[in-house]
Amino acid sequence: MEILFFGQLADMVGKPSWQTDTVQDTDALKARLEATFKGLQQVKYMIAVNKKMVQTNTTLSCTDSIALMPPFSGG
Amino acid sequence: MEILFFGQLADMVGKPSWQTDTVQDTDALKARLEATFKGLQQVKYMIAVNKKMVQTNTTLSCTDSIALMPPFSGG
Amino acid sequence: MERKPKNIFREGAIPAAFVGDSIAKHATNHNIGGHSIFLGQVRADEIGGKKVQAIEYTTYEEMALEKMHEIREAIFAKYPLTCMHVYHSLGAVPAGEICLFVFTSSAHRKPAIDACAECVERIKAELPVWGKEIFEGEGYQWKVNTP
Amino acid sequence: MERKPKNIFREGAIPAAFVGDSIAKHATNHNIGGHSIFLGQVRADEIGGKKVQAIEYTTYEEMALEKMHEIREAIFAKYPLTCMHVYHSLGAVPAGEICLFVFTSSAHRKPAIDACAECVERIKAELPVWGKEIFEGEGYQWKVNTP
Repeated sequence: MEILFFGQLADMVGKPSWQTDTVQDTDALKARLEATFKGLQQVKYMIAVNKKMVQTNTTLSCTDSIALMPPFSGG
Repeated sequence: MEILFFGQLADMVGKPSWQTDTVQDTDALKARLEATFKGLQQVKYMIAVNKKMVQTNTTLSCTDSIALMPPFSGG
Repeated sequence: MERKPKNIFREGAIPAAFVGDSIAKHATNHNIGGHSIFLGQVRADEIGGKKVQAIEYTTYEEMALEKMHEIREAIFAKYPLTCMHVYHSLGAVPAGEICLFVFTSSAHRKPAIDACAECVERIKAELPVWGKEIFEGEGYQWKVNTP
Repeated sequence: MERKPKNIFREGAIPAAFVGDSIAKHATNHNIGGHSIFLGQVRADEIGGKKVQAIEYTTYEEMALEKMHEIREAIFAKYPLTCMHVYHSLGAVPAGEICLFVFTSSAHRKPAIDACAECVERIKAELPVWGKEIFEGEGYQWKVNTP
């Protein structure tokens, strides 16, 4: 599955997106991301699955579009 | 003294201003106005003395500028 | 020394392009983060089968300018504003045209938004200005402001 | 049938004249009595001795447009509005220029004013947009919105 990174997170991981094997749920995804990109352990980020923010652990399928987002700062 | 009329009050009394002998206070002025222009008995109006609204009976001098105003409807 | 009250009155409608120009003038102020604008527009209300084609505004000018000065000072004292501009039409303003323009600016959005809303309320409630709704064809009625 | 979300994004700054033109277009709507406008302007903040010369905006566009559509529907359901328009810049916007334009209209002033303020708050809190503050000379930092 493909993970999109936005704002300072794309800076931090050094790329706008990252391919990884499908994981079961968002908790597992977080664990994998934070193991791969240690910087993520220190910052606040949110996960969107299919363009909706998820607050609790959410099951993932290989076709989901997943995005990691820092706090918004538009306007 | 000269009394200025604004908005529908000028319509009602048929003129933008009216000269009258100096009266002692705003209560006496109201009585005289309403005796002269009966229509004023039926409508809501406010009195400004020297460009300030007066809410209570106020002593008048012959040099005061006096205005009768209907409710505001600007904007 | 007392500051002379600014004249807020303009003869006829306030052109939309004037609003654009006023905004553009603030591009040189690099401390501004937000602008809030209110525009009053003349509605073609239908009253008893007659349509409003224009509103004709009159004022007690000296009193209105003094009152506006007082409102301006109170709002600057209450909110950290960079700028505040107010324009009100006198004379006839046709339906669809702008008759009131209130424009506030501040470093952050909240003061500009709150000050603009408060200024509009105070103008409607406290400025000695009267609108006469002129009907198509003939006739008129005096406007009454909604609270 | 689902309505296609409107694209709110514009490349670069929003010209002040565009705001004037948008206002002028509403002169044909004779049910409108009040317009409320919010404009976000880029500040030249000084941070650690460095001055912001521009903010560069990026977004997660598909998500932002869906969210904006949701906000628009919620605000139209809550307030009796005639119109609502939102524009947000993407890419670099120099200090002093406009990066956000929110424009609401209604028959009476209150709904337009309240809807505009609420829309601005929701845009700042809920739209996936990020601002990068570009310093004069070199360097940048990621913008943080005040609540």
